[in-house]
Order: sequence, then structure tokens, then C-alpha cells
Amino acid sequence: MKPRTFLYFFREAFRGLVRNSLMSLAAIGIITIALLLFGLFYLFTVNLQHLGDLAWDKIEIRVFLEQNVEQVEEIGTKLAALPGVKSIKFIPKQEGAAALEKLLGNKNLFTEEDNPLPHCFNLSLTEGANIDEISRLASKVPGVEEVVFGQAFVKFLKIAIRIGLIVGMVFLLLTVCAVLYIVINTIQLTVYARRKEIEIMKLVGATDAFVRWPFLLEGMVLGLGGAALALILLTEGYTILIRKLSAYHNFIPLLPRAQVNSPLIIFLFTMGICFGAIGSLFSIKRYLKV
Amino acid sequence: MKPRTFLYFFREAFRGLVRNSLMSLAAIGIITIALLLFGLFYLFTVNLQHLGDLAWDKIEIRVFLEQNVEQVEEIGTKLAALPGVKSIKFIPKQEGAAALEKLLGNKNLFTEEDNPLPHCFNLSLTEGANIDEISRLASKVPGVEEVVFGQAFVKFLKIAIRIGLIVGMVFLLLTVCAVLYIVINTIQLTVYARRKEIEIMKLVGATDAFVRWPFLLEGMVLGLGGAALALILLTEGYTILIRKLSAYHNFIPLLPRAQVNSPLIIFLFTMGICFGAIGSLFSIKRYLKV
Amino acid sequence: MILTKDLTKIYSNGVVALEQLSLSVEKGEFVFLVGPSGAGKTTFLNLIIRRELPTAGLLSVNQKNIASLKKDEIAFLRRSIGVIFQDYKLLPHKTVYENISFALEVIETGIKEIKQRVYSVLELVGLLNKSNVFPSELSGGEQQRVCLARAIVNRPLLLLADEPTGNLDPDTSWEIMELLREINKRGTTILMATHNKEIVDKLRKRVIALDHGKLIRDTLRGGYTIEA
Amino acid sequence: MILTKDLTKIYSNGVVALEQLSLSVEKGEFVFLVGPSGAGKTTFLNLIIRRELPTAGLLSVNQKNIASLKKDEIAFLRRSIGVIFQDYKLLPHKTVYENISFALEVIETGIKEIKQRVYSVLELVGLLNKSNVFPSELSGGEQQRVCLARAIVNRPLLLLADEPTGNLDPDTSWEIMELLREINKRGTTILMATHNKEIVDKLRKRVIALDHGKLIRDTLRGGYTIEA
Ligand SMILES: Nc1ncnc2c1ncn2[C@@H]1O[C@H](COP(=O)(O)OP(=O)(O)OP(=O)(O)O)[C@@H](O)[C@H]1O
Ligand SMILES: Nc1ncnc2c1ncn2[C@@H]1O[C@H](COP(=O)(O)OP(=O)(O)OP(=O)(O)O)[C@@H](O)[C@H]1O
Ligand SMILES: [Mg+2]
Ligand SMILES: [Mg+2]
Repeated sequence: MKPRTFLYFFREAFRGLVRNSLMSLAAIGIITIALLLFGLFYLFTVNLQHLGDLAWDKIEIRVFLEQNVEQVEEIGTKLAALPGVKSIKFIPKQEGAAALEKLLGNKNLFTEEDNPLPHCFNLSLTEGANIDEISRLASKVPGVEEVVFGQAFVKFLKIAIRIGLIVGMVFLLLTVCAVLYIVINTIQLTVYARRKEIEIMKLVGATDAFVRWPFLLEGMVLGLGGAALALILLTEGYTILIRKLSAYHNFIPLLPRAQVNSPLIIFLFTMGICFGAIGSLFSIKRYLKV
Repeated sequence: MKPRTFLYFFREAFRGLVRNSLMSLAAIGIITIALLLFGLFYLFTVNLQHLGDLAWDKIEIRVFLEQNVEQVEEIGTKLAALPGVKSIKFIPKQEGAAALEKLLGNKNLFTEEDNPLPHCFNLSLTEGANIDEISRLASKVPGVEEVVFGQAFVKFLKIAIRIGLIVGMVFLLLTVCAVLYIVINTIQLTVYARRKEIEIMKLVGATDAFVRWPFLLEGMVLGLGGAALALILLTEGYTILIRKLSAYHNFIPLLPRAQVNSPLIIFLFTMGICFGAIGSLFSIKRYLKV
Repeated sequence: MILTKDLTKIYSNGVVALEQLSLSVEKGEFVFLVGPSGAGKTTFLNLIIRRELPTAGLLSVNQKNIASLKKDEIAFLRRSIGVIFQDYKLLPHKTVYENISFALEVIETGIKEIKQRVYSVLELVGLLNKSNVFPSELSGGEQQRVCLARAIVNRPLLLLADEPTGNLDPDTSWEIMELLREINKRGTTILMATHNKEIVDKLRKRVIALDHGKLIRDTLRGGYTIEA
Repeated sequence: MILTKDLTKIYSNGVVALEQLSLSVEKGEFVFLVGPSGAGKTTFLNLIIRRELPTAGLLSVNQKNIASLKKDEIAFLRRSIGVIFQDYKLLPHKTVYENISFALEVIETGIKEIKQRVYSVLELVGLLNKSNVFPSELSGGEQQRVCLARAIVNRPLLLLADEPTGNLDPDTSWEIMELLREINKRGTTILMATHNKEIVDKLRKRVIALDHGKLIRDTLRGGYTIEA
């Protein structure tokens, strides 16, 4: 095929879109919505993951030492060296006593000498560290009496985030399939409305490729249009959401727009254009048999 | 219009669907997917709400009494009478001491006489009770020293569920709009493919109503078909999910299928049929001007 | 039946299809509408069934001003007019039978009567054996005859025939013409746009000739051309 | 150019459209294909451009067996054949100019040549002033002439004309016939299905008559009917 024939294809595709503008708009609308849903899930999922990572930072393990242990510093070094431990903080038993007295509202419960409480280290963890493993290793360090962490809370958090992520991922995958299905079917409807044209083109002597190209380009443009619209709605909506949330609950740390922009662009355009192309090729096939 | 004309409309609608079966299937497919998304959000949201209600059950408020207080029973009665309190449980200071000793790994910390710990009541709450209000009222009961609850945890839980619900609701609303938009546009495409037919009918002397009815019914059937398919996929999928989850994590208490069935049926069919009808009426309008 | 006064139709793209046409057709007449390709014949018929609105001038059909009809009145008007469209306008997703019965369904005729009437017109146009076939499976002439059958099935007061013999062989054409004359004799007014010189010249009916949208001739027992 | 041997076409609904047709048309001939409505004329033309496949028998066009063509060969075959379809088959979303230029785009003609050629055929059929108009804005006869223009614009070896004068007035019809004769003189083989008795009788070309799918007459300088 000559290069200028491709120019012709582009012109044809463009004209086809314009002259069936009502149909084109409806198709772009449907594709936009489908991709919008995908984008929403994407944002939901990556932000949940981000939230989970941050929550990890807040988890601490408390390591209580045996009564009257002497090598406190040595133990501290060993604990700090455990894999997954970001930093340690020493809490001497005096501090612990003060905290307990405060909690119980009974100021003079312990004295310097009569303090049955142990020394304690607070370990803060790196992202995604294996808490159970760390606590097992820490409890084996000589001089360590007991390792405590808010097990119920940590379990809850882990599970909550895991469920959230699974739900997000499942929905994300479902929407990818849904988008594929919707785009293909939508383009099928637009091609169906123009099946006579395909027949006529073939009768005038056009090869399959010649008929296919403009439709292929049209399908891709419909997908592209849907992707572009969805992208604008998503990023603008996201920006507004960030602004709104930062005003009220600034403890929900959404990912900055810059960080979600490029994956969104890549995903939406890839899906829109590829699925549009697939939809065209798939739909046009049956009408080429003339 | 004669009653048998309506019979005719139904027959026409049916024939139209069958003779454009490719188009009908594509349209039903798109509508199914749209309603499926709606249904997924619905299930997600109601289950999250359910989970939130259950989580409430697990929250307890601890009410510590003053040292050596005497009217323990009286205080208990007062606490039990607070609005939002479901039940109370008395934990004498001996029990508290035993728990603390166990926690610190130091068996003989307190004696019967030398026990600086206070008596304690554990309050469990009714669903959705206002924790802050209860703890404020409880702390005013004479003889109460301090009221403690896992404030951070409760706050986290409350916020997590609230965010989850808001996200779910927002997505749910978005999908309703998306479904409306998708159904209307899909039906618009199917009507577009048959605009010539509408013109011919009008030229032969059909009134607008006469042309409209079969298309209206067709639109409703397309919506109905989509709804039925989506319903089957949703309820079957949900049943499988319940079975799978109850095998692994039986602590995630999903609502039983019977409880989500009827709202799903109502929502899906209402949306499918109504939106289908709206889409038909809306799309056919412009082609009736012949 | 049909009365026009300075009837003018200018399409939105500027084409003047009819210019100051003034004529009247009485009930029961049989009129040939002739003129070269693009003269405005189809346009005139389209105005009568109010597929198009006049740009200027007056057009009344059956005592009613076409331009001021309300929505449902248009439908009722069309039911009293049978039209053989130049491009047939058959419903592609309906069989031959259904295409014809549709014109009766529209006026809510009973099922039995529909059946009886459709089969009788199918017999008249010689297509009884094609009743369950779709238009795309018909030859050009067969489609044209289906269109004729549909136009006459509800016994209209006025029959507009746009080139009804364009795809028919001479023998079939004459059969169709006999049919139209028969219908005309029973009282139906017929307005037939045609290029068939032989038919026009033989039948010697009233001939209205258009050219470039203008009335150029209106003879009572005329031929296709002036000389004829 | 065209050679058939016992060519039979039975449509999927059981209609026997052609039965054991054996004939040959040489390069440069001008052949009229006549016969009543539904005789199988369009079917024969559709077989030649391989829109339909023969049920039995042989059909070769330009030395090539139609039934065994590959996909792209079909396209190339069609490019060497110009067709005036009975139902025109114009692309509704393309203007008159584009409808015609499309036949040249397909064979990747240069822009300049396309322009020049399209305007020259538009002039030939008398539609220069309608070049930017959509088919729906044309009269029946104008559409037919656009279809003719498209059929001849890439100077085909073989021209199939299915009722090319069905919607044309006698004068225009004769002009078109002059055009076809001119094209034929330059070497294009022409196969024209028609009901126009006057034209067939006057031109005295080879006449092939079909009836119910059977060849009933093949006379070299014939008329529309045997007696003629
Ligand atoms: N919808 C339209 N929009 C614009 N112009 C139109 C439209 N329909 C017809 N025309 C133009 O109006 C003129 C008259 O057309 P019309 O169809 O009335 O001719 P006609 O007499 O029926 O011709 P034919 O014998 O070829 O059918 C023509 O020049 C045609 O191109
Ligand atoms: N696609 C099809 N499917 C089934 N039957 C068909 C199809 N096309 C044509 N026929 C039938 O085949 C027979 C021949 O049709 P064809 O179109 O070849 O006739 P024709 O000679 O062109 O007639 P006309 O002069 O009316 O155009 C007719 O009886 C017709 O009903
Ligand atoms: Mg006309
Ligand atoms: Mg034919």
C-alpha cells in the first residue's frame, strides 16, 4: 500500500466519525464511563496500598527485659540488628512505672527501689516487615523476658488492608474485563449500523485491508476519546478530592496527583486504544464476507 | 388503542429483538456489565455496613472505680442504665491484679491487702452507640475514677468503616449514573441502527405512539435481559464467595444470600427496565420527526 | 383532492425543487406526472404526504392545509394515501407479508381481515409465493410490486405512485397499469410520476409536466411529450 | 470474457434463480439481458462479481474460475468490472464526489488524477453541480447516474449495468445509452439487464433472454421480444 493511502485512511476515519457524530458521541460516552470505573478502582487500590504502607510505620513492638538484667545496651544493639527493625527506643522501668501510675490514677504506686516493672525497648519497623518473625527472634535474645505487640490490632489492620486490597484488585480486574467487553460491544454496535457501507466498499473492489483500516482507526479514536475524557474527569476529580480531604481529615494521606498521573495515562490510553482496535477488527470481520 | 394492538406491540418487540439478535446481544452484554458493577458495589457497601455493626459489638468501655469505694453494686446499676450500654461485667481488683501480674510475667507482684489496683466494670455497647457520650456520662457517676476505652482503635475503626462506607456509597451513586448513561447510549446505538425503519413506519401512517411502543418494549427487554444476567452472575458469585470465605476466614461474616437477594432483584430490575425505557424514549425521539 | 397555489420548495442546500406550482387534482382523477430526472416530481409527492414542508405557497390535500397539520393528523393523512416510493422503502427486518400487513396494523385492522386482505393484494401483484421472504431476497421488480401491494392494501383515497414500473418488464408493467386503472375506476385518485413514455402515450390520461421545478404543461388527454 | 457452463444458482431459501445456463460473451460485445421480473438477471450479474457463489456449474470471467478465487483476487476482479447496481448502492455518508472517487481510491490512484477523472465522469452524466451533495439529497435518476459514473470512472474491462435507465426519462436514457455505446466502442464489454423495450429494439445488439432462470433466447441482433 502506498504511504498516501494511509493518509487517506486517516481522512476517512475522521470523516466517518464526524458524519456519524451522534453514534460516535454515544460510543465515546460509553467507553468513557467504562474507563472511568477502571480509573476509580485503580486510584482506590493504589491509595489503599499506600495507606497500608503508612500504617506499618505506626506499629511498634515492645520488648520487656528480665528483671535486673545488666547488658541493656548489648541487648539494644542486638534488637536493632534484627531484620525489619527500623529503629529502637529505650524505655527504662522508671518511665514505665510513671506511665502505669498515671494510667491507674494512683500517683505513688511504686518507689525507685520497689519497682517490679521491667525495662523495655520499643521497636519501630520498616515497611512490610514480618512482625511475627521479629517478635520470635527478639524473644530469643538473651535477657529478653517477653515480647508484646498489639496483636489484635495488628491482625485487624493487616486483614483489613489485605481484604481492601483484594477487593480492590478483584474489582480492578473485573473492570478491565468489563471495559474490554463494553468497548468491543459498543464498537460492534457502531459497525453494525454501518454494515451496508462495508458491503458496498467491498463490491466496488476494496480489499479487506482497505475497508478495515479506516474502521480500525475509527475504533481507536473512539477508544482514545473515551480514555481522554475519562482521564480528565479522573485527574480533576482526584485533585478536588485531595483538596477537600486535606481540609478536613488531613490524616488520610492520599497519593499526590503527580504520582498517579502517569500510570493512569498509560493504563487508560492503552486500554482505550487497544480495546477499540480489537473491537473494530472483531466486529468488522463478519461483514467483510461479501 | 385497542387491547390487541398491545399484543401486536409485544410481538413486534420480540421480533425486533430476534431479528437484530447480534445487536440485541451486544446491548444486553453492555447493560449486564453495567448492572454487574452496580451490584458489586451494592454488595460491597451493605456488607461493609454489616461488618461495622458487628465490630461495634466487640468494643468495650472500661470503667475504673475509686479505691475502696463501697457502693459497687449501685454503681453497676447506674452504669447499666446508661443509654447505649448493652451489658456490664464486673471485674474485681483481684482479677485485675492477676491479669497485670500475668502480663508483666512477675507472678507475685500484689497481695490481697497490698493491691493498689481499682475495681473495674466492662461495658459492652449496643450497635452504633455514642461512645464519647457514654464515657462522659459514666465518668460522672459518683465513685467512678476513670473511664478508658481503646480510643485510638475505636477511632480508627470508626473512621475506617466510615471511609469505606462513603467510598462505597460514592461508587454506588456513580455506578447508578454510569448505568443510566451506558444503558441510554447503548439503546441509542441500537435505535440508530434502525432509524430508517422508524422513518418508513411513520411514512406508512403510524402514529408516534405506534412506532414508539415496540421500541419501548424492546428497550425494556434489553434492560431486563441485562438485569437478569447480572443478577444470576452476582448471586451465584456471591454464593461462591460466601462458601470460599467461610472455609478460610470464618471471622468475616458476610450477609447471607437470602438477605441481599431481594434488594438486588429490586434494584437491578428497576434500573434495567426503567433505564431501558428511558433510553428508548429518549433515542427514538429525534427519528420520529418525519 | 389536491390543490396547490404558488407552491415552492427550496431544500436546505439551496436547490429549488419546485417553483410556484399551481394546480388542482380532483377526486377520482388519474394523473401522470412527467418530467426529466430532477424535475421535482418526487419532491411534489413528498410534499403531499408531508414528508417535506413547503417553503412557500399553499398545498392542501383533502381540504386540509398540509403545512398546519398536527402530529397525529399527519399520521391520519398518510393512512388515507397509498404511496409507491421510488426507492421502495420496505422494512428490511420484516417479511413481505409483514411489510404489507404493517400498513393495516397501523390502523388497527382485525387479524382476520389483515390476513385476507394481504393475501388478496399479494395475489394481485403476483407474489403469493414470496410472502415469507425478506425484501433483500427479492428481485428489484418484486420489491417494487411489494411496495405497490402495501400502497393499495388499505384502499386509500389517493394513490401516489413514483415510477411504479421502473423495474418491471413491459408485460408486468401493463398488468400493473391495468391494476391501477381498476383501482382508479373504483374511485381512488391516482398521481403517478413516470418516465414510461409508452404507457403515458397509450393511456391518454391527464399529464402534468414539470421541468426544473416549474409546471410546463397540463393537458387533459396528453402524451409524454407535447408532440405525442 | 464471460463463459458459463450449466451455471445454476439456488438460493438458500430454495429459490432456483438460474438453471443450467450455458453461454459465452466475448470481449468487446454489447449484450442486453432481458426477461420478466424475477427471471434471474440480477442474480447472473451478482455471480459475475462473485457477490454470490454458483450452486453448480462453471462460471469464468476473464479466464478465471469465479468459484475458486481467493479473497484479494475477488477484490482485483471487481476492480476490473464496473457495476451499475439496480439499487444503486451508494455510500450514504459520502458525497457524490466521494462516492465516485472511492472507486479510484481503492486502486490507489493519485489525487490529481482522481480529481480530474471524477469531474470528467460527473460532466458526462450531467451532475457536475451535485458533486458535494449526499445521495439522500438526490432524485432517483440522479442517484442512478452517480452509480453509472462510479461504474465507469476507472475504465473497467467489463461493465455490468442492471436496469441503468429505470429511473431516467427517455431523453436522459438515450444520452446514457450513447455514453454506453461510446464506452463499448472503446473496447469495454457491456452486459446490460434492462426492461426498456424501446432501447433494446432500436439498438439491435445481442439479446439474451432469461425466464425463470433458464436461457430462452440468444439472438445476435435481436429485439426485446421474439416477434420484434
Ligand atoms: N432531500 C433533498 N435535499 C436537497 N436536495 C434535494 C433533496 N431531494 C431532492 N433534491 C433535489 O431536488 C431536485 C428535484 O428532485 P426530485 O427528487 O423531486 O426529482 P424527480 O423529478 O423525482 O427526479 P427523478 O425522475 O430522477 O426521480 C433535484 O435537483 C434533487 O437533486
Ligand atoms: N438473496 C436472495 N435470496 C433468495 N432469493 C433471491 C435472492 N435474490 C433474488 N432471489 C430470487 O431469485 C429470483 C431471481 O431474482 P433476480 O434478482 O435475479 O431477478 P431479476 O431478473 O433481476 O428481476 P428484476 O427484473 O425484477 O430485477 C427471484 O425469484 C428472487 O425472488
Ligand atoms: Mg423522483
Ligand atoms: Mg434485477
